[in-house]
Amino acid sequence: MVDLDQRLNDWKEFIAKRKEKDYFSDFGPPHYANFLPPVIKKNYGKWKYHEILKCGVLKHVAENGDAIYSVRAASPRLLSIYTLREFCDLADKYCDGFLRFTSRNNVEFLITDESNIDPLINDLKAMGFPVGGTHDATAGKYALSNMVHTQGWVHCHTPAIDASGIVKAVMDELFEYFEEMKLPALCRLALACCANMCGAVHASDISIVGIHRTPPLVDDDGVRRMCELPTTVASCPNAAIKAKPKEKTVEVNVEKCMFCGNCYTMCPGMPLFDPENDGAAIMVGGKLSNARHLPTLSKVVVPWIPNEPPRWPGVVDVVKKILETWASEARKHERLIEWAERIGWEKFFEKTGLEFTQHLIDDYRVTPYQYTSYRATTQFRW
Amino acid sequence: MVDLDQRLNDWKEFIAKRKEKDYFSDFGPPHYANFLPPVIKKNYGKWKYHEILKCGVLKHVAENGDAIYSVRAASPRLLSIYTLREFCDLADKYCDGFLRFTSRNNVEFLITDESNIDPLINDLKAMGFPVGGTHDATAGKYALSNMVHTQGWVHCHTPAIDASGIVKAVMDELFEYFEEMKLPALCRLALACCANMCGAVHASDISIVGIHRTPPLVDDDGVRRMCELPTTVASCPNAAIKAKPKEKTVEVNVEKCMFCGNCYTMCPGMPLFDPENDGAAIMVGGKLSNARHLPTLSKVVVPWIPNEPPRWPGVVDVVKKILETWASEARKHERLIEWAERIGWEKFFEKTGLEFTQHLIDDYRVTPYQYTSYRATTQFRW
Amino acid sequence: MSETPLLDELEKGPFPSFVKEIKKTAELHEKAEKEVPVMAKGVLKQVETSFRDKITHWKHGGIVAVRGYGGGVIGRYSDLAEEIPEVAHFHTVRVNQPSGWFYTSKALREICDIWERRGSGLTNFHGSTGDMVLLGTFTEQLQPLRDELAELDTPFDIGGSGGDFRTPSCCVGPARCEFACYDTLEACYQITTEFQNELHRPMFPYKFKIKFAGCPNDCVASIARSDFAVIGTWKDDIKIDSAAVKEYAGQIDIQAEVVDLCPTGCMSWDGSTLSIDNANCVRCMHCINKMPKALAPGDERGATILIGGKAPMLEGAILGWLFVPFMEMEPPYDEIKDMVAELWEWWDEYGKFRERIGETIWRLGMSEALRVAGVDAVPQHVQEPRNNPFMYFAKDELVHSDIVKEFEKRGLKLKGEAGEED
Amino acid sequence: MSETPLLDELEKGPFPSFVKEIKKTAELHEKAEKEVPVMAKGVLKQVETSFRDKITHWKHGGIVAVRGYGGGVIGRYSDLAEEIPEVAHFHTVRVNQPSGWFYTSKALREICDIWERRGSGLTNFHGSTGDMVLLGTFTEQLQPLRDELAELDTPFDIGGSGGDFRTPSCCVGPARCEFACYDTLEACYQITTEFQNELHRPMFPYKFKIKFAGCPNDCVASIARSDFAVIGTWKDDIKIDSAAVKEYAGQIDIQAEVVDLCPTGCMSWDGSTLSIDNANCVRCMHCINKMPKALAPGDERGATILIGGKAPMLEGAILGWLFVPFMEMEPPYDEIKDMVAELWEWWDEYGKFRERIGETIWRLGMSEALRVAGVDAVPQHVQEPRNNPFMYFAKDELVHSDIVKEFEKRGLKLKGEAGEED
Ligand code: SRM
Ligand code: SRM
Ligand code: SRM
Ligand code: SRM
Ligand code: SF4
Ligand code: SF4
Ligand code: SF4
Ligand code: SF4
Ligand code: SF4
Ligand code: SF4
Ligand code: SF4
Ligand code: SF4
Repeated sequence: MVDLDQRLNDWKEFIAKRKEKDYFSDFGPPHYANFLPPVIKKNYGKWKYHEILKCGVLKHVAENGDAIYSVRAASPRLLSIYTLREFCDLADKYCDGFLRFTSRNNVEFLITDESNIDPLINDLKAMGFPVGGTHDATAGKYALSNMVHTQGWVHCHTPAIDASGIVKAVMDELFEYFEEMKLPALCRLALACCANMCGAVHASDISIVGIHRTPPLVDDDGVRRMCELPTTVASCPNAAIKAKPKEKTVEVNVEKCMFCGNCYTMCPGMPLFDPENDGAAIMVGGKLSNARHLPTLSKVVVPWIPNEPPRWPGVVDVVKKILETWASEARKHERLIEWAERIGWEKFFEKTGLEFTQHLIDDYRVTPYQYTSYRATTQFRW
Repeated sequence: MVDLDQRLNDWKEFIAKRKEKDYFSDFGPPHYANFLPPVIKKNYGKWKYHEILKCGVLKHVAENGDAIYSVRAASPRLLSIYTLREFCDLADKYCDGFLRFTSRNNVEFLITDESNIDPLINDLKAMGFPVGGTHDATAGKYALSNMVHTQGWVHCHTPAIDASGIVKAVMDELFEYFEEMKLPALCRLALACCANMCGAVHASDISIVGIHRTPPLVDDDGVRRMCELPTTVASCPNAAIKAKPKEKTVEVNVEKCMFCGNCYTMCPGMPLFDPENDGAAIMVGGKLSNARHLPTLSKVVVPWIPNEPPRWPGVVDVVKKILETWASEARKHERLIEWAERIGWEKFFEKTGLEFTQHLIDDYRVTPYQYTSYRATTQFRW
Repeated sequence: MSETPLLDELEKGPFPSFVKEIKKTAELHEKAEKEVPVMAKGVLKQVETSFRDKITHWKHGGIVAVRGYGGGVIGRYSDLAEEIPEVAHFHTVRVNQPSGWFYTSKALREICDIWERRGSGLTNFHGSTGDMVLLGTFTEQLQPLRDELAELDTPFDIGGSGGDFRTPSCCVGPARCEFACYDTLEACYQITTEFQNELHRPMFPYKFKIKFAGCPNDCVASIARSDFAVIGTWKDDIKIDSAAVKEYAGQIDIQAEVVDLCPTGCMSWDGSTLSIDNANCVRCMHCINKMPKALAPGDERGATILIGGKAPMLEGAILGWLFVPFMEMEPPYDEIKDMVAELWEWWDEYGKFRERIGETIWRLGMSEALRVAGVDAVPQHVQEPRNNPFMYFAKDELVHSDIVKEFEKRGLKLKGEAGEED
Repeated sequence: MSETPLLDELEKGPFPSFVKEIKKTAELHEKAEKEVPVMAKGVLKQVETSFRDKITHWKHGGIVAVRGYGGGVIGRYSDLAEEIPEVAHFHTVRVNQPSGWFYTSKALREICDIWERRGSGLTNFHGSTGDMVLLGTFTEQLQPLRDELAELDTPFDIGGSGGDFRTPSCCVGPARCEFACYDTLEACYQITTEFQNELHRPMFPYKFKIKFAGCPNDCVASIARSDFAVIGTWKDDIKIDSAAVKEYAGQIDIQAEVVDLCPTGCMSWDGSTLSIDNANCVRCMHCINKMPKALAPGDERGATILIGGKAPMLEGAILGWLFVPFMEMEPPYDEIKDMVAELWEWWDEYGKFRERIGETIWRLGMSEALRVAGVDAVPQHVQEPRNNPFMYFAKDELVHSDIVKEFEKRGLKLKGEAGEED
């Protein structure tokens, strides 16, 4: 297929050229061929099929019979360099130094010698990094993978909830589903600490999103010092912000605000944090892959659960209830949205025991999807 | 069930009371019980089932075994009082004077004596009013009923096409489908002479809608005489109209106009008629009933066909091509939208031979449906 | 040569011809006792001209009305009035049809007689909204016409037009259909009569239409063509006559044509027994339609109400949105009357000029409309729940936190705090 | 008592703990040779405070950058800087990851060594966009940090932030997946390198993301999380290994689990042979996913491009819209590079401040974007055709009628007449 060595050479030449400039910049990421194990280089683009040896262990077989084993371990994503070094030690010990990370932030060790698998798994476990999260599509057995998530109170300035803390609490509670492939279909969890939704909340099977519930409380002084009035006013999708040019500040029509926080992103003088009223909404039924059902956006099924650090029992309970209701009721290969649409959203609420409230009826006119989410037929279930 | 005689009495009392006022008004329509044949009065709400005796002849049977026969004749909807009187003659001759009209403007003669059916049909035929347009749902055999349509050049001030003329031309061409039940499922045709769509164009299996293609040509004088500037400006959904308060007229940003004609409805000084550029768009796939597939809106599949009076061959051809392609390809009981979605719109265009152009991609941002009509998946057919 | 060579082409062909109707009228009207010129002649000339010019020759109507009524007449003038004086005026009168479009020959003849004297003799049976449409007369004929219609044995009244309650219509329902889940004719009659004032005197932001269909087949197109669609339905189980099912088994392939086409897959058929998991039936009517002798709607009947249906002008077409999953439909229909009145009050206050109620709801939110009408939010309202987290929360849903107190201190009223009725 | 009683709760439980990571860093960093305080200690205090207060204690960052770069660093300050000086500054550095997130222990160790000296020692492997995220350092460390990363044997460069081309990412693709329909890693690498200027110097109305997935399974979430999603696909027939199908027949119920779940119903299985009506296959991957040993994408491979995907802020989330049904994906990827450049030019000119390209397209119309990119409109572009007749027609589509001449006379330019390129 491709000549990776040639490409690596090209890259080296390119780097050498860039280095000639007086400021060595804009050279981009290192070429990936620097980091591929030999078996991959050899079989690049020539993989034939894969099998799941057990939860967390993939075997990919090439046309010529070569095989590579990937051992996938959970990760909190927030990693210490000291842990990374330990990963490196394991990679050296079992994988000739080769490892990768997945698009859901798990770490994968790339093994050629099958006998290294179990020792590696044991070492990882001992380190506190359990192995799992894969699926066997043929058998219709799926483990729960890592939650895609965001910064929360660890780094961001706009969160309505924490990220890592809730993820930890949820994954602890659902841990059995990470270690064993016992779900009927793919189920992706995600969390975002605010409506910016850095990550996949808007298209995940079950997700948690931080929301505010009180309007920004204008800090006139802050506005004067840090904000441009026109951009602040323009930042509001609901036209709730009015400039007071004389006072060099703004005023919010609090009845129009739906707490998106965009004004605060543009202007630090408009905080909208409220420890008691911030919290999490729960969304479900999003999907990314094109397999069977079309990709879809997530839908809100619980409007608000309060912030309950350190372990957010309210959020954890709801997520677990949804996951387990789906898992026990869905058919094999049937993702959450496929199940919900088959049984109908009326039954979804009935079966999960979640309460349907007016908040779940779209009234955000700015987004055109609102329209299509209203039911326009007499077809419904009692 | 209901005591119709009682209700008729109530109505009479109500009328008598109203008549006591010095201006006898606001008395509403006559109570329908005035006009029901005895067999209907007797079996009101007690019908048990129906059968189709032949195309155009329905037999409804009541719980007690009573039967009523309805003979349905085509109508151009635009009827002369002289024809109406002839209908009355036939009703007197065969139906004890009882007749009705349908929601699609056909006329139905209500017969109790089965032996009157054929003579009536013969008389109707002789008058030029053929019988047909019914369907036998059980057998999955459907005739084409009358086209719902509008005024056109016979009465309206905003049409881009005629109504009755095109309907006549289409129904002549498709006449065999009116007389015989040989379509696989319900197929409803509609025509509206402008985008106001008086009627059912926005939700019919196949429809014709008149469209303009040139912006209003402002008649400053007319505007000054007949229009209010603010309402005229506000009438444009695309904000294409600007007031020129000094000149007491308006000006149109012609690049923004998409020819809806709403400004002309509000202001006669803004005609947008162009004999050469007005014409018909063809829409398909709308549906009203809740049977099986959800009700849906019609979709544009041909952006424009010129006005070709007196018989609009271009329009007639396209409608016929669509109808017959569907009829020959669809499964039994499968309406146009069900068929199009099963085979995919890609194949719809392929099979009907219609050309797909950029006009068919929604770019009318004001309507929220635009969004959902874009394809948001890699799933499609080549 | 004919004066109408183009129109003549439309006399040909098997389908009934409107040109023949106009010509017939032009011919026969001549002989009648009448107070207007033979307008049909004018129509022929006018329409022939349009066929030649490919353009309408009718002008805006302005306001023409009869005493005490604001709507019901559509004004119309010819822009060829000088050449075709017969149709210098050509106003249309909308006459409120009886429920279900039932007539006797006697009533029809009486109307024809009046219209022969006082108008063109041309009609539409019926207009798209459902009215009997009397097509074309002169301004001075309007009042006598109305008065004569009112003086009939079974008097006929004017229908709606403009920003008012439009003439409601209904399907044939219990009069001749076994599927009717409520009395569409009586409901239509009573609600029309209840709101005569709103029907005859335009006072709304825009038009408002109600249509009554007896079952989800919606033979009166209510879901797309009325702001308030009342569609019959039921709550309990579909009634099955097993013997009749077996008879059908000889005629049709029950598995392929009925069971497999059920949208929820809630039916099963083992070759001799048909069963329905009614909890998953969405009452689409398909199976009942195909086997009317064997299946029937349940006994707990009423209607589903959908709101907002309309044509595309201006913000795009709307198919009515589910508003009340189930309403009992018994005379005197107080529930529906009250609800309509409440919605009108709200729409009148918040609706913009020429904004249909569906558009007002779209702008202000369905939750708002539900609140106004006193309807609880239920999953049945949505095809799927909202896909964005931009939700409103009213003050009484909030924790009374320090921040909320700060709002109070600053005198800022949070949503739902003041002015709004609970 | 512990200083972090709340966080301590999150050390418990089987899933790896971020608290343990921070504590471990706080402990081990102490002993390291380093130029910054032990920031992890500060993080513990800061986050514990947030857990207590239920509120973030980070402030807006303002602009912090390294020489020659405009993006790649997210500024961050603590509002508790006085109590917790260790995290007075806590800027994040986004480092452009290698395609497919492949590393050697050698490269990783070198990065760790630098970050131990010049920052908190905390990382995200990886950020949601795909970057290697170095979490928290002081302003004065940024330049040396960048320089040291650049000086590595395999030098690492900074990623994107702000209104720029964001760091692209890709699925593992041909490196370890049998489904890959094109070389996601090389495409990602080459396109990243091509647009270094746009990646490093914010100049767009808002962010722009590209993600590369090797097949419609979209393991990199490109359809929802990138403005320009490049998803592998094929044009010819699915390859079937009949012997392998038969083997699967022993394991799974091919009819129920594969054939019946095909979204178009284009497969059939008679118990021994599987056949696919490829004309009706929409390449959803379901059957291939379930039987990877037996089925495989065809040989005529390339990618489908979807445009506009994004999160809900502000106008609602968008799942990428189909833009190019099929594009060949061979180095040097000129077609894709040209298209992206053209779209940027257009978006730069017409896009509003903080308007994603999907929103610009929504506002100005897909046809416009297709025109800009030189893509023909095809039925594949729509889920269904438009449902309103409010279409634009440009001058060159019109008949040159008297009315059009009148426009010309009045000097009014019709759409498409002037100013626009062909
Ligand atoms: C490693 C990874 C790609 C990477 O470059 O990092 C990957 C790898 C594979 N994916 Fe994936 N997917 C990966 C993220 C995804 C994502 C993205 C995400 O979750 O954000 C998706 C889309 C999710 C969605 O649809 O919401 C994804 C949807 C799939 C699917 C579609 C399943 C479906 O029914 O919708 C398949 C096919 C299948 O196996 O059924 C698939 C199949 C696979 C296979 C079997 C492909 C192969 O033959 O090698 C790989 C092993 C899967 C496993 O976990 O057992 N992969 N896969 C990602 C692992 C993430 C993790 O740590 O868990
Ligand atoms: C007479 C009329 C009602 C009225 O009050 O005037 C009527 C009468 C009946 N309809 Fe209807 N429908 C009538 C307009 C409609 C409409 C409205 C329209 O076309 O604008 C619809 C909705 C159309 C749509 O969905 O787009 C309509 C959708 C149905 C259906 C649903 C069929 C489907 O597969 O979607 C049925 C059930 C069936 O027969 O399959 C039905 C069934 C029937 C039955 C069989 C009901 C019964 O048991 O009596 C009646 C005889 C049908 C026939 O024509 O053979 N009727 N029917 C209307 C006749 C119009 C005409 O002259 O052709
Ligand atoms: C006569 C009739 C058509 C017909 O040939 O049957 C008709 C004729 C007109 N309609 Fe209509 N509409 C008629 C039923 C409808 C329907 C169908 C229905 O009611 O079931 C609709 C679609 C449903 C709806 O209401 O949305 C309809 C949607 C419109 C609209 C667009 C409204 C919208 O919100 O989209 C307009 C525009 C307007 O009001 O300015 C309109 C406006 C008009 C006007 C008044 C023209 C205007 O621009 O002011 C037409 C007068 C024509 C004339 O010269 O007589 N007409 N109009 C129908 C009324 C007869 C009757 O009373 O029975
Ligand atoms: C670090 C990261 C989250 C993480 O924990 O991984 C992140 C963090 C922030 N994002 Fe994000 N976004 C990150 C990936 C995303 C993604 C996911 C993706 O790229 O796949 C999305 C959704 C996809 C998309 O782009 O639509 C995302 C959608 C947003 C948005 C909403 C954009 C929209 O159009 O809807 C904002 C708001 C903004 O730009 O002001 C935002 C803004 C932000 C800011 C800059 C906060 C702000 O208001 O200015 C956050 C800085 C946090 C911090 O303190 O570090 N971030 N952001 C991700 C970048 C790391 C990396 O480079 O790898
Ligand atoms: S989701 Fe919001 S709070 Fe969380 S990291 Fe992204 S921008 Fe920050
Ligand atoms: S939070 Fe959002 S809705 Fe509220 S004022 Fe700020 S920008 Fe507007
Ligand atoms: S569709 Fe338009 S032109 Fe035709 S009758 Fe209605 S308003 Fe008039
Ligand atoms: S025709 Fe419609 S779009 Fe054009 S100017 Fe008039 S109102 Fe505006
Ligand atoms: S809507 Fe239902 S009840 Fe009314 S006529 Fe049609 S089938 Fe009968
Ligand atoms: S009415 Fe429709 S949903 Fe209910 S059982 Fe019959 S076919 Fe199925
Ligand atoms: S997107 Fe396709 S090619 Fe890429 S890893 Fe996933 S399954 Fe493999
Ligand atoms: S790829 Fe999907 S659509 Fe194509 S045959 Fe397989 S299951 Fe069917």
